[in-house]
Amino acid sequence: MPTQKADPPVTGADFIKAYRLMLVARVLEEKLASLYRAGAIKGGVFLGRGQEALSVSVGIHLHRGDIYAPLIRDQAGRMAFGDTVLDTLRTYLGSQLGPMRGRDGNIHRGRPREGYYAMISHLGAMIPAVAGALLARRLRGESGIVGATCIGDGGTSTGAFHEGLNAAAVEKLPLILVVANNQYAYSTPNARQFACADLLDKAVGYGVVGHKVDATNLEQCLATLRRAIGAARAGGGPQLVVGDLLRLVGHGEHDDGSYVDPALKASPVGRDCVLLAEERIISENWAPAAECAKWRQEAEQEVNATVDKVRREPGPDPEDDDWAAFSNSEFAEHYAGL
Amino acid sequence: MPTQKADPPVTGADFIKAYRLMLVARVLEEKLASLYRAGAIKGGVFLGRGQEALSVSVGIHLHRGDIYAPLIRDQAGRMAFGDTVLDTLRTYLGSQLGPMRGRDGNIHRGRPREGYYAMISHLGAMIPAVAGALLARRLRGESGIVGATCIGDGGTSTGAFHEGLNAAAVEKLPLILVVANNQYAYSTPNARQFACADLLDKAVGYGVVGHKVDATNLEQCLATLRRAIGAARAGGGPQLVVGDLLRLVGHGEHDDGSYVDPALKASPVGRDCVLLAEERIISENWAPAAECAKWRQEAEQEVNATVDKVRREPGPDPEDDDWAAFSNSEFAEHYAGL
Amino acid sequence: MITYLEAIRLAQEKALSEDTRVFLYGQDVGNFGGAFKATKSLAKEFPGRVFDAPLSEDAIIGMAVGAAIEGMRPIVEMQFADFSTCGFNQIVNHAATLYYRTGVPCPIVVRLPSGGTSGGGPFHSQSMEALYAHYPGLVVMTPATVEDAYGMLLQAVALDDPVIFCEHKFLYYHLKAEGLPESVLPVGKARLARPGRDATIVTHGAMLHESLAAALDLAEDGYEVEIVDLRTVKPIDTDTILASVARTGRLLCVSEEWPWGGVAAEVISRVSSEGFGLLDVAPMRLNAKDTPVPYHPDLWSVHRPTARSIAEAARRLLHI
Amino acid sequence: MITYLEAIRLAQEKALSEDTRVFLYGQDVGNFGGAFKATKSLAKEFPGRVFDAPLSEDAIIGMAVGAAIEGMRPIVEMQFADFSTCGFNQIVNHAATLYYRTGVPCPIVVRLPSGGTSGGGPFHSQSMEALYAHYPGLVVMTPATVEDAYGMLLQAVALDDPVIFCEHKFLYYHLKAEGLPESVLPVGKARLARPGRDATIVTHGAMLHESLAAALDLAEDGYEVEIVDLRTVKPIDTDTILASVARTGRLLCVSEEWPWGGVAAEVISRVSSEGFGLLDVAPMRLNAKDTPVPYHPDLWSVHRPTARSIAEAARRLLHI
Ligand SMILES: Cc1ncc(C[n+]2csc(CCOP(=O)(O)OP(=O)(O)O)c2C)c(N)n1
Ligand SMILES: Cc1ncc(C[n+]2csc(CCOP(=O)(O)OP(=O)(O)O)c2C)c(N)n1
Ligand SMILES: [Mg+2]
Ligand SMILES: [Mg+2]
Repeated sequence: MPTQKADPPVTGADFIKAYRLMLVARVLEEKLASLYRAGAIKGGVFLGRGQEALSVSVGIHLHRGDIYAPLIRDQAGRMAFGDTVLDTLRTYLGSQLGPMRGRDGNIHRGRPREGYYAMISHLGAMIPAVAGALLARRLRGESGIVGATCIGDGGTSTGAFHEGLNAAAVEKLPLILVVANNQYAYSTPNARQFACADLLDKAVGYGVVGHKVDATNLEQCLATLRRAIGAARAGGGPQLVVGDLLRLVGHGEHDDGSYVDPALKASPVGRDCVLLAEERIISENWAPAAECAKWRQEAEQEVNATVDKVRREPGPDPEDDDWAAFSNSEFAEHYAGL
Repeated sequence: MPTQKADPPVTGADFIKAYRLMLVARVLEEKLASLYRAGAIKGGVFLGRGQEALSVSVGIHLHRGDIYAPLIRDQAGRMAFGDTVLDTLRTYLGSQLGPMRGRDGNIHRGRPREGYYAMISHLGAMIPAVAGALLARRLRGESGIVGATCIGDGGTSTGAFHEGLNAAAVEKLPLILVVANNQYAYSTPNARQFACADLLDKAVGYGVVGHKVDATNLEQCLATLRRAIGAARAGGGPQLVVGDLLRLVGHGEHDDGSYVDPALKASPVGRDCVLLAEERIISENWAPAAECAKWRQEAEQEVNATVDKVRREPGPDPEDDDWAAFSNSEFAEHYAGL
Repeated sequence: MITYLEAIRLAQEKALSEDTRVFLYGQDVGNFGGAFKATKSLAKEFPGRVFDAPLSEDAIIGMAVGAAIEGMRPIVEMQFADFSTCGFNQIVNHAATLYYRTGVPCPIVVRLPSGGTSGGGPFHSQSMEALYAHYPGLVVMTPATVEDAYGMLLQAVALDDPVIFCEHKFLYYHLKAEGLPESVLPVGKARLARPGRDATIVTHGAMLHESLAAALDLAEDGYEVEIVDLRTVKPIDTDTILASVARTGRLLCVSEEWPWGGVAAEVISRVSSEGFGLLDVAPMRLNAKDTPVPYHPDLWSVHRPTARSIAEAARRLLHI
Repeated sequence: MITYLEAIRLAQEKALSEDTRVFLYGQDVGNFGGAFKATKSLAKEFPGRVFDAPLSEDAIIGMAVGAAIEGMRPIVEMQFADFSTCGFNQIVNHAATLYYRTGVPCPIVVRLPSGGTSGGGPFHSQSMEALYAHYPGLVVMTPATVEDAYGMLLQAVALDDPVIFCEHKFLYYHLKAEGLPESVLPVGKARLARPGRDATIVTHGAMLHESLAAALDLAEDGYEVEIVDLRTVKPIDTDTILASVARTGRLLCVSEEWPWGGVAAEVISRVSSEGFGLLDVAPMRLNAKDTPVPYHPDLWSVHRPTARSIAEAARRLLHI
């Protein structure tokens, strides 16, 4: 689907800004994979390789004050929304100084106070939460604010997806729900996940606006998300964005993804959005190849330096933890009898 | 939506057969309402007044061996599927001889071994259960069998509706899901329940066939359900049928429904399907008015005689109950220490 | 006279009028005023702050969580406690874990019209307090009096932690009080509902009243039974329980929810562990039977503990 | 050597081959063989009887219920026990109530990969046995050995009642046995995992092995601790527990799930009520801490009971 007429063009500067964020995410995730193989990571590693263009396009169009609830494969969107290499590594390497203090990890990190929500694992669950946050903003009289969250093709089958999107539609909330259809939910192919011709067909059943995008194409992603987020911001209600792509990596780093159909890998959805974006930059003469290489080096340097720093940071100390699930710590009981 | 060309006509005999079942349901429910007011009923009373045409059209096209999971307002469909005035009254009046033996009541009655499922209250929950039953039949090599269940406009907002219908669509199961859009879920109007233009718009998002019907019109209901059930039986996968109508009674007998918009009552959806059917029978000369009156009298006689009989039956005796939730009664524990 | 139900309505009215962060969300809570009329006229009184939700328990709780993160104080109503199973995941995995995981509290109140009434049946009668108390991070309140229904609901709204508010339907209409309380015990504090010396009954919710009736019956035989109303089942006020058992030496726990892992089991486990020396005889529990709640009134009245079965159990306890 | 995980796979293979009513349904259980490979190669071996479900826990359980009504014997896998909250309603309100309500049993097996592993975190570590045991109508199995993983899963499939099968992920790979058992104890029977005389530890699941290790440690000090492996937490074999406490007079309950209303609380409540005179000293319990399960290995290893903390608790119990 080409960028619509009315849309202003995606400029080279826009494109490069997004590309550099994708690059940091890509380089960082490559490092995470190698740290995983080296046994240096606490917990599981689930990467977003191949999904950077779609993901970054969400984060990059959000403003401070907006709400963003990223999911498993949104490292690029997270970077665009303001997460850092440092916070990422602190979480994966189990530093006490990370935003989750060792209590939760990795893709579950967030800073809810800053509009950056910390996903729970149960897929779909963030959708009503973002809807509720937007409802709260409306009740407080704030406008022009949006909330975005992402979900996979598998996640569209959850009751939470349905209930959350429907409730947001009834309230006409400025929710952007981005479906990254990467063809598989773990090993389960689309054919075993849903029976509609295209996940976009769901939009009409909720009475929300639908947008389709080739998610390997950064320009399309940027333009589509700009349009969708703009429409939500302007009061157009929920926007369902469906992007087609392929997960270019296993479900997690423990998985070789051998079940992925080779025909899909060879098809247009199997293209690498980072490579495509780099080729585009060079072919449009927005920057020379050497500049792209330099950006990658810079990213690598930042990532490596941060790894070195974080590895020297202490892990959480169980003796220091107050082991309280309540914010009113006097409610914590210690089940003595010991 | 008129009956489609290819459909054979609904004959006078078909129509009358359905009408008489509707009439029994209507008369029986009128009796339930008066028994409720007299304090003779155990538990709540939720009636299907105004929904008989749609409901009966489901039950009447099912065969022995099919599966039927009726919902709150399906007295007419139940009668068509083979439930009896006797079982109905035994449940409402708390007879020990009813199919639920006092353990569950009223709209929750069923005989699962006979394909007549006993709904749980949690709306949407019967959809995956019927899907699973159909899967079981397929695994056992049975074909030509269908399963039907009903849901309200409110029930379409449940996660169970979404997950159940989607899973059925993926398996291409012969499920008929009938949505009775009676404009309200308890007091909640459609406008606060969903944002799509029509609930039928959901069909495409599940990749299932959709059918729309004016549910005050018995002929349309019969023709549409015959078509939908026939399509499912022939291997066409799940069929979503959406009927528009109005609940002509409170949500339950405790409720006066004063929140119902008078404009809706005066509009086409507010017509009484039983009256319309009777008028049609007379105007088509399928039977004279006196015959219709006689049918009503016969229904009243059966209902009244059954009430008299059932009122003399014993209620469940707590001393006789084995109070075992397990079919392996040796697993029941009695939490002694007393 | 103010009913238990009206106290709940008035508490919500007060919360709405005093705190602009409060809003009400749930099925039919708007113009209709709720299935039990616990929010009657509030939509009119507080325009735009009391509104109907779709039939979507999971979304209702999930939205409350999001709103709470943004600093609001949502009160959500489940039409019946039993339907909270459909919002269970958001309660136990999102609301309950948020503070521990992120340091951001989740001040939501989930109102659960709870417990059995005649003819309610398996899906409109459940007492789910033990279920929610098992999960870390949830305060579980079970008010047994009109005063507590009012005072504790206001406390629940003021708390930063998520509160499961188990209001008992059996008490809605026929429990009445002269007026609203000026003050309320602190959150988590139990109340000595009746002083005694011969045995302690620990109970909560509607079972308080069955227990009080049983105590009257036993008093005719000369037994003075002390009754502790837990008020909040998480946290549990173990000190007040132990102090009572120290006086009486005998313990009967009475709970309407199912026995396995219920409030009674938890209390007996605490007292046995922390107050073993205080017990003169084996502690006893009396719960609902371990089956779904039967719909027929004759079965139901045997399924849950009643004044009669409590008095019977207490007599056995007293005669050991 | 056969691992605990392989025993589960082999039990399913045997069930599929011996009973045409058995089928497997769950996320990724088909060609992929399941997230943990508990169904590896079964889809190929039993064409059309092992298949992938959409990401829909509620539908998965609901479909199993419907299939069971029609006489099948579905085994469904939740990818992690923690995700069963999304199918909670179908489990507790449909499967668990069906027999009581209608007289038609509901022979489904819900496999829950349960319990903590290093780095699992709040949503991939939960022990949900107490939750399901609270509801009437569910058999809750918690096999702790390779032999039981195999034998009990076959029993679960043969049972007419719904079974929540809590298989412990911590035991999947490193618990091994020489071969498969010829026989298995009856459903609901506990096992004396270690004879002793000084104290009784009642435990289940992965905690059995921590407890056994603790017992070895204590044996070095001359204490002989008896260990009861519950095997099934609903029903609970109270007789075997009481017989052990009768021998030792001291009781420590060790459970990985949360304390409030957990297995340990239920066991202590039973023993206190039914075997009060057998107890020489106050019974004790040791559970996971009452917070979500932390993801960092250093926090996690303190969050749940371990051989060390069990030995410590037992020493205190022995020294009272
Ligand atoms: C409710 C729920 N069930 C199961 C899981 C386990 N799980 C984690 S990721 C995953 C696959 C997700 O697929 P999809 O939504 O397509 O996202 P993708 O991994 O492809 O990005 C599953 C089944 C979960 N996280 N939540
Ligand atoms: C999951 C769930 N939540 C809430 C309820 C309470 N409840 C019973 S009927 C009803 C309204 C149903 O509306 P609709 O689906 O439109 O059916 P109708 O009553 O109009 O036939 C509600 C909210 C329920 N039964 N199940
Ligand atoms: Mg996917
Ligand atoms: Mg309706």
